[in-house]
Amino acid sequence: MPRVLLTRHGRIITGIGLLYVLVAVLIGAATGLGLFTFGYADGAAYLTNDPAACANCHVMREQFDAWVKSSHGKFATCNDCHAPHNFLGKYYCKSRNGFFHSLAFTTGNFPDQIQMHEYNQGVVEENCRRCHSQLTHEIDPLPGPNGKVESNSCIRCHSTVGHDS
Amino acid sequence: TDIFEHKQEARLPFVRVVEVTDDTSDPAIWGQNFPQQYDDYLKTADMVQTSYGGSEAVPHLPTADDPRDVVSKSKLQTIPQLKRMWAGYAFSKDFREERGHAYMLTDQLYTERQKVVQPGTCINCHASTYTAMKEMGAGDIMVGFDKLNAMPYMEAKEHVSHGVACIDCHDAETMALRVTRPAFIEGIAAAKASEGIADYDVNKMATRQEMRTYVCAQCHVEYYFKGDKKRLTYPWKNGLTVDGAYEYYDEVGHNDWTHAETGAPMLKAQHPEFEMWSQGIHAKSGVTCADCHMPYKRVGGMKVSDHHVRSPLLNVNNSCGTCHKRGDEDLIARAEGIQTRHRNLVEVALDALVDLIDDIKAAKDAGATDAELAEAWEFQRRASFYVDYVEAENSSGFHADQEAARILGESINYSRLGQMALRKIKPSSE
Amino acid sequence: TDIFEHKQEARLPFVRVVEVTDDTSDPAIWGQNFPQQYDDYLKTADMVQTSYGGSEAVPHLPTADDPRDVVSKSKLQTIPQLKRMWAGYAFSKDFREERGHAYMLTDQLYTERQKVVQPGTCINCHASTYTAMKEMGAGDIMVGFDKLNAMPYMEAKEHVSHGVACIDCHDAETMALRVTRPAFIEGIAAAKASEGIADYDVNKMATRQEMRTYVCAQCHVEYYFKGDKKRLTYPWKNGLTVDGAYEYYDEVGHNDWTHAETGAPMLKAQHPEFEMWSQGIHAKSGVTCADCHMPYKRVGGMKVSDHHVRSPLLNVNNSCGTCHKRGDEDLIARAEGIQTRHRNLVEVALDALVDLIDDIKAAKDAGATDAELAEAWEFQRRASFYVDYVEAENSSGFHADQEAARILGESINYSRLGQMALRKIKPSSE
Ligand code: HEC
Ligand code: HEC
Ligand code: HEC
Ligand code: HEC
Ligand code: HEC
Ligand code: HEC
Ligand code: HEC
Ligand code: HEC
Ligand code: HEC
Ligand code: HEC
Ligand code: HEC
Ligand code: HEC
Ligand code: HEC
Ligand code: HEC
Ligand SMILES: [Ca+2]
Ligand SMILES: [Ca+2]
Repeated sequence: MPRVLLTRHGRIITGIGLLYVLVAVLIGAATGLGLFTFGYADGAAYLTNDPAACANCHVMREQFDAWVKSSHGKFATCNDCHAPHNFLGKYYCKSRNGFFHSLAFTTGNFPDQIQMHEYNQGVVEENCRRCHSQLTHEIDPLPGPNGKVESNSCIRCHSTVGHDS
Repeated sequence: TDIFEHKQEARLPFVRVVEVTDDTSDPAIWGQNFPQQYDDYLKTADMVQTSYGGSEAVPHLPTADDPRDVVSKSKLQTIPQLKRMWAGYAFSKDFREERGHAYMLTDQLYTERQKVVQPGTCINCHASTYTAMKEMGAGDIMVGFDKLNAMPYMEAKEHVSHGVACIDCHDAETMALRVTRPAFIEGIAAAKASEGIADYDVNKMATRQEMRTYVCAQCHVEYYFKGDKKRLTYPWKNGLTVDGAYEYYDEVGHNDWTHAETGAPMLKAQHPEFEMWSQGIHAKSGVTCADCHMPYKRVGGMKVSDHHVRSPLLNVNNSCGTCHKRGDEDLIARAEGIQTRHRNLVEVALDALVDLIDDIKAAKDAGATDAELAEAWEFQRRASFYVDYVEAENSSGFHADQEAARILGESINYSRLGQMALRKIKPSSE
Repeated sequence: TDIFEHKQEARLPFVRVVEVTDDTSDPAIWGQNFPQQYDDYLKTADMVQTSYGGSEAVPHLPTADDPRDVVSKSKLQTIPQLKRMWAGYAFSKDFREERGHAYMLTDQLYTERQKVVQPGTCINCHASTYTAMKEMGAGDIMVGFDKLNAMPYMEAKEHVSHGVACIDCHDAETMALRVTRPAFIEGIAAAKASEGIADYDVNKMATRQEMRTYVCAQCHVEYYFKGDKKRLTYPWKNGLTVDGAYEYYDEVGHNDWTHAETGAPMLKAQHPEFEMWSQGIHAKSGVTCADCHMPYKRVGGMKVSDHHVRSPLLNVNNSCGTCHKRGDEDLIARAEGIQTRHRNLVEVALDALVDLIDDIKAAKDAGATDAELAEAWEFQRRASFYVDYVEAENSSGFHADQEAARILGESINYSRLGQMALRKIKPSSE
């Protein structure tokens, strides 16, 4: 069952569909913008786990500097929070973000005050639980009304744990 | 964004030691499965005062009519204008600072407001009525609800034995939040309809996030008793604002009492915490009642919701601290700054209302006819409902500071226009 | 909290291509060293409207008296009650929506308010006066300040050649912020004294954070011309509230004009952005004018303060987004929600004031003596100053929403009490 996600432009793309696009781009089927962008803007940074790699991008600098000082600086790297931890998901996410961020970075088409969007918020939320499931076990997940399972969003209250930026 | 919708695999996190069913009303039994929540729940018997809220324990000499040895402060003494505002209504006999959930049943039973015969309707928000309604309705709470409302209070109270309990907010099997109050189920549907959302079924359509507010909104709202069946009803057909409620009461032609000094047909407003909250910036930001009044607390390796429901100002670090990274003193100072400014304007509005009451009374004594007083009465009714609405709201303006001040400004205007009406010179703006 | 920390890191290495000294007033020269800031600074000539602010370009047929081909909307037309409120005062002739800094000098020169002879004092906030004051005072700006105030406007204007410029806010050598306006230096010292802080020297004692507000507060404040030397003075001896300012004017017995319809001795309030901001939650949270009106912007790899000073609602992502991680639409909706509620209450207050003016005029025409009108006059003076104070404040309530509504509530009360006074029945609350 392909996951439906919303791009920042509001276009609906199914995860699988997008994955093909990205794979195509990454495997270099096209020598066009995609590959150029990715290399040029060091989108490959997404494929490593080194926070410094994220900070290659000066626009990630703020978060990096804040992360070093944050309560998680010692415990969690960028990707511990920002990348899924199952194999396919991880590389899907990384290539997706790597592509969009590289593209945005190259074209300069992104806001000064970067904000995390729905897809990535979901990724982060799951990672909070990955590490804190013990602690939050009793409060989360609780079945919502009508048996529907909804979790109480962590970052609604803890938005600053990773980096108060 | 919709991070709240974020789904997860259902795990059954709870280890149960006793069985709890949809018929188990006694919280002590639920408490065996959830001792932490139960212990905190019992703490609502504590009485601690804040600058404008909480509650102060006042010793009371037990009498035959009223065996309570501790009560809370009488607001009729701390805010003398209230007696005049409610002249002729039961509230002018006894109105106290509200206190913790542990007292809801006894405080209702022994208030002098019971001297006038009260309907069973009262019990809806002062007891664990879910199982009682189910029994009376042979499984259908709506039927039980109607029966409960129709009987006299003293009879209704025999059908209940606890204040609000676990079962009133939780599904026994899943522990999920759920709404059990018919009046809220109908009220919120009416409110949603006014926003163009038809057939709203709160227990099916509300998000978990919204339920963290709705379980409280079952009771912390403005209400009235509809028709001679005394059906508990929330005036939300025209939306959740004070203007919508006033409009509603005019449409259905409802009056709560006739003012003893002026003869005006009056309306009483009660604790519209949910409605005022809905007009504030926290509501716009998705911050729920439970976020502030039942913040998470860490207990060993666990996080639980603090079931010691109370003033957040007694617990600012957990309540406000996660979202507002500031010192406790600073956070309390912000809240009290808002409350102090609010209280000062309430005084202005109440004084204006008392002026109007004095003037209508004077005109009446001087022989003015009802026809001559009609316009001034309408202004009294409006001014009184508006100031009462924010005064009865228990956050002292905090839940929606700008809106509360706006309402007070309008109330002041109505009181003064009422005085003017008596002086037979109509201001152009009317 | 450290929402500010990351900004501290934005300090830039300054590469100078031309020399700029404490006598260089021409921003174009500074601009060679700082082209980015200069380009943005020039953009304040843009005219873009928001729901309640910004400014709309209105074509104007150039005349001999007024060569401007574009002006902003006349508020006398959009808010008709203003003409009545200011009857007999120059403001009732011409009062427009304010626009960007680029226009400050011309708009002041060509406003019809110049038809009445104005003092040089006016120029203090409409031009780059720092070097002018230094020259006139032979190095001492205080001396230059007194001279500037004492001369007629048309003479004073010959001593200046730019609107507010770099040198009015910056130290030429270090580019650090500094205050150059004597009236603010004295005013803020008086305000601090009222808080128990003696001998406050703003340029020595203010933090960088505070300076990000104070440079704006040099001009965006309520003011009056003291004595026949027409000395520019800010009424802050009793603090920064509207009540403190009113009290101050009563103490020094200052009146701005006599109301043409009622004969009351009146006060005019002007743009108290700084004072209102100081009463709001953003000020309490250390959020400065520059944070919202000159947010950082990314230029290549660098961050610079956007010198295109304008409505933050034209730039919400940079302005609000730094602290509120929400979509632009949501942020604009929050601000406009506050502004709409505010505007509605302003209407109520203005209508009440017009009612009072009508009534006093009627009584006067009916032959009432000044002695008989005295009490009503006092209420008109107060009601008018209070509503004018929030109406002249240009954020439409946003800078301090609860306080603005509080002030309007009091204004409504004063207007109605004034009408009552004429009806010779004194309400008890007075
Ligand atoms: C402990 C978890 C955690 C870690 C570690 C973490 N982040 Fe985040 N990050 C978050 C959360 C939570 C948000 C959402 C903040 C919000 O929406 O208010 C976020 C948001 C962001 C955003 C969107 C812009 C913003 O600041 O809101 C960027 C960019 C970002 N993170 C980059 C990074 C980088 C780069 C690193 C490593 C140097 C990092 N993050 C480490 C949790 C984390
Ligand atoms: C190629 C330069 C670059 C690199 C390297 C980079 N980022 Fe980003 N990142 C960006 C840009 C540009 C944006 C803004 C995207 C937008 O808003 O359209 C962004 C946005 C984000 C966001 C918010 C995404 C959203 O829209 O929800 C997160 C989270 C984030 N980055 C984390 C990371 C992490 C973690 C790393 C390292 C693994 C990283 N970034 C490396 C350029 C980069
Ligand atoms: C890689 C593992 C990991 C991830 C991912 C992670 N945390 Fe943590 N977190 C820790 C550890 C380890 C600590 C320190 C020990 C402790 O308090 O449990 C900690 C501490 C905390 C604290 C207490 C310190 C503070 O900042 O108040 C909070 C709250 C917290 N985490 C919330 C979150 C949230 C919310 C997320 C997701 C946005 C998250 N964590 C993601 C490992 C993680
Ligand atoms: C409604 C606000 C709220 C939400 C939602 C929330 N928390 Fe918390 N969290 C708190 C509060 C308050 C505390 C402090 C509890 C204490 O110290 O008594 C806390 C404490 C914690 C701690 C322990 C900090 C310490 O003292 O070691 C962790 C870890 C944490 N939360 C993670 C999470 C995760 C993961 C989620 C999502 C599943 C989450 N929180 C959702 C409010 C919240
Ligand atoms: C953002 C935090 C916040 C939210 C959300 C909130 N409240 Fe409050 N509430 C407060 C504060 C602060 C007070 C003032 C307490 C005091 O004066 O001691 C208060 C006071 C109250 C009181 C009176 C308490 C007392 O001590 O007398 C009641 C009842 C109440 N709130 C109910 C609600 C309900 C019901 C909701 C949801 C519809 C709600 N609150 C939402 C913060 C909040
Ligand atoms: C819609 C729910 C609801 C109904 C119906 C209701 N109450 Fe209450 N009652 C509350 C809430 C919420 C409070 C606490 C907030 C407050 O005191 O304003 C309260 C507080 C009280 C108190 C303590 C404070 C005080 O007023 O002295 C008494 C006594 C009381 N109610 C009596 C009654 C009586 C008698 C009736 C029936 C005529 C009644 N209640 C009907 C919800 C309700
Ligand atoms: C069944 C009705 C009912 C429900 C549901 C309910 N309350 Fe109450 N609440 C009351 C009554 C009645 C009182 C007053 C009790 C008294 O004064 O004897 C009260 C009192 C309070 C007080 C005042 C405590 C004090 O010290 O003054 C707070 C705060 C409060 N409730 C918050 C909440 C919150 C938050 C929720 C939801 C999590 C909630 N209530 C749910 C009926 C209810
Ligand atoms: C007035 C409403 C109300 C009452 C009464 C109430 N609860 Fe809760 N309870 C809540 C809310 C709100 C939550 C948070 C649920 C969520 O976030 O989905 C909660 C959560 C819980 C949870 C989940 C873990 C946690 O702490 O968040 C348990 C278990 C629980 N309650 C047990 C009880 C028990 C046992 C009682 C009776 C002694 C009780 N509750 C009475 C409102 C209530
Ligand atoms: C779950 C998060 C959350 C909690 C808990 C919370 N707040 Fe807030 N608060 C917000 C948000 C969001 C805003 C809106 C402004 C913003 O976006 O920062 C806000 C705004 C405010 C404001 C400015 C609005 C106004 O009315 O002037 C004050 C003051 C405030 N909060 C105080 C408190 C206090 C005191 C508490 C605890 C009783 C509290 N908050 C609890 C999130 C929260
Ligand atoms: C938290 C953000 C914030 C802060 C801090 C702030 N303002 Fe504003 N200001 C606004 C908003 C929002 C508006 C409304 C703009 C509109 O209606 O388009 C506004 C409006 C104004 C206007 C009218 C602008 C117009 O477009 O007509 C002026 C002048 C102004 N502010 C000056 C100041 C001064 C001086 C300070 C500091 C003393 C200050 N502001 C502090 C957000 C802020
Ligand atoms: C204390 C500083 C200060 C002084 C002194 C001052 N102004 Fe202004 N003036 C401002 C500010 C700030 C604005 C923009 C805010 C506003 O328009 O409310 C403004 C706006 C204006 C405008 C454009 C908007 C309008 O009112 O039509 C005119 C014209 C104007 N002033 C004329 C004058 C004249 C004439 C004088 C002298 C009698 C004067 N100013 C004295 C600060 C000042
Ligand atoms: C009305 C006041 C004002 C005027 C006029 C003004 N500035 Fe600034 N300027 C500021 C503020 C506020 C800052 C932020 C300083 C800080 O954060 O300490 C600033 C910062 C700067 C900086 C530091 C880098 C940065 O962008 O933050 C430079 C360089 C600068 N201004 C140049 C100029 C030049 C050149 C002019 C004339 C064209 C000028 N300024 C006019 C208020 C002003
Ligand atoms: C030397 C006096 C002076 C200083 C210093 C000053 N202003 Fe102004 N400001 C004015 C005047 C005068 C106007 C009105 C110009 C006009 O309408 O012709 C104005 C207009 C504005 C406007 C309205 C723009 C619009 O589109 O309506 C804003 C916003 C503003 N100023 C903000 C600021 C901020 C922020 C600062 C400090 C960084 C500041 N001002 C410093 C005198 C000043
Ligand atoms: C430098 C940080 C900062 C900036 C920039 C900022 N805010 Fe705030 N804002 C805050 C803080 C801090 C509060 C107080 C509540 C809290 O602690 O979150 C607040 C409160 C608010 C509130 C609730 C208070 C009220 O008056 O109801 C609103 C609405 C708001 N901000 C909107 C805005 C808008 C719109 C802008 C841009 C024009 C803006 N803010 C810019 C930090 C900021
Ligand atoms: Ca209380
Ligand atoms: Ca403007």
